[in-house]
Amino acid sequence: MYIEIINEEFDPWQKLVDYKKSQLKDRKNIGACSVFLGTMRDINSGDEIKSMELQHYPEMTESYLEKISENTIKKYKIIDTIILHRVGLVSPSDPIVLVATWSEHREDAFEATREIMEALKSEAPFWKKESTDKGFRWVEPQAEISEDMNEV
Amino acid sequence: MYIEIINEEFDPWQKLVDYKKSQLKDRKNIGACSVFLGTMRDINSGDEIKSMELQHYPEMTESYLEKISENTIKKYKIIDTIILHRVGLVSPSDPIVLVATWSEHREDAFEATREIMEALKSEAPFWKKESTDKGFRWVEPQAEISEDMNEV
Amino acid sequence: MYHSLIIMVIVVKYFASISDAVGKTSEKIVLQHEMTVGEVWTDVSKNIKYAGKVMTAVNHEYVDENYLLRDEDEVAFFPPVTGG
Amino acid sequence: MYHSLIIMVIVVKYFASISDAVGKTSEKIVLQHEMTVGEVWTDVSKNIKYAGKVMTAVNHEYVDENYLLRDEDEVAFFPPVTGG
Repeated sequence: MYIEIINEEFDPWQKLVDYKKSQLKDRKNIGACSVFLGTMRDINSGDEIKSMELQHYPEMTESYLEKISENTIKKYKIIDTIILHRVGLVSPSDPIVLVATWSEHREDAFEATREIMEALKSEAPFWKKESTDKGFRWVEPQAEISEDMNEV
Repeated sequence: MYIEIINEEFDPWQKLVDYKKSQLKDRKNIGACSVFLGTMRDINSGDEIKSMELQHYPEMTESYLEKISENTIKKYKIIDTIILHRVGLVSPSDPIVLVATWSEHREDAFEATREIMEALKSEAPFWKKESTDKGFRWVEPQAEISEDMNEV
Repeated sequence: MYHSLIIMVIVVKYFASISDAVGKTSEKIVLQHEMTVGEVWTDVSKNIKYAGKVMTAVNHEYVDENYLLRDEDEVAFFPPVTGG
Repeated sequence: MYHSLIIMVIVVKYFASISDAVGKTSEKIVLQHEMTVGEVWTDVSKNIKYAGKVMTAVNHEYVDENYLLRDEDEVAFFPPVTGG
């Protein structure tokens, strides 16, 4: 299990290859790897986005990403997981999030990667502030927040 | 859309990075990339597998992988897809199949990659022959074949 | 009136365990009358031991056993696929 | 009998649009009596304009508005998250 919050542009595939080589080299029971990469689009809600500031709540973010990974490892037959997430000033096409899971069989990896992403989207304390021609704006979440997220 | 049947060991992540750089460089509307990598396990059905021969039906395989990609692109909002599949003599830990899809939003990429893999597993004419201490054996399919696959 | 003489030549391909059972990977077969894919399989498999499922394709498309063959068709018999 | 005097110090953190609305990223608040997270929010937000949803965490765990604060708790108020 590996989690990293990254404050500068990063190469997600190189990170993945390095982790696999250093940590999973001898795991010959791996049959499946499911990866999701989220990158910054240059258009959102119809406006051109020049750049984006990714804010987070450091201590809570780390602990939530660990929790999400652990829950997923408990639920599926997962050999390992990594979550990398960018913070700071992001430009269009930059990688924002990489989630990868390894398992023996494909169903576990598919389900796990997707669940990690959904949990990250609704629970991990990150916030996006976009810079457009009209100025700055905080991004609104797309979907309803999940029920275990309580509000004041 | 890119499809390749590969007769030697290959680096799936390098292939992915190269394709992205050469074909999708200027696609700044990409927000999501979902990747599945299938690798050879060293144990199957309780036996140690020393190596595996991957046979295929060349003309039909290519045409089915194209068909699968096209169907998926029609069904979801997909920017591009690649499918790479190994044939020939494969060793434990070797990559066998790489599927990647790019889309604006994560749901499309997640669904598309999974559907391509499921269709590939049930329709694309590849066969695995394992080499164990007990000799060679053809791998049996795990699940029921889908209904549009007719049998004599 | 003449009774028309039908002579068709098809190519039959075998893969994986079916190829092992038949002992060849492909052959040309001359059909003296119209035949379905299922009838050809009955013919070519009558002296072999093969108990598993058989998938059939003609010209690289899956077809069912009732598919009526035409001259120069490429027929394939193979077990359920196991790629990926 | 004495009426016990409760004095608790909590740290409050604000993020994203809520931090913009409050005009600060964190502050220490002294509580003279027991308070829930919801009561603290009512207090700190009484002079600001913020119409959106508010998420609350105490010591890096999500809690609901009825969570009763203890000395040295770290409270956070933030809008729904938008990472990934």
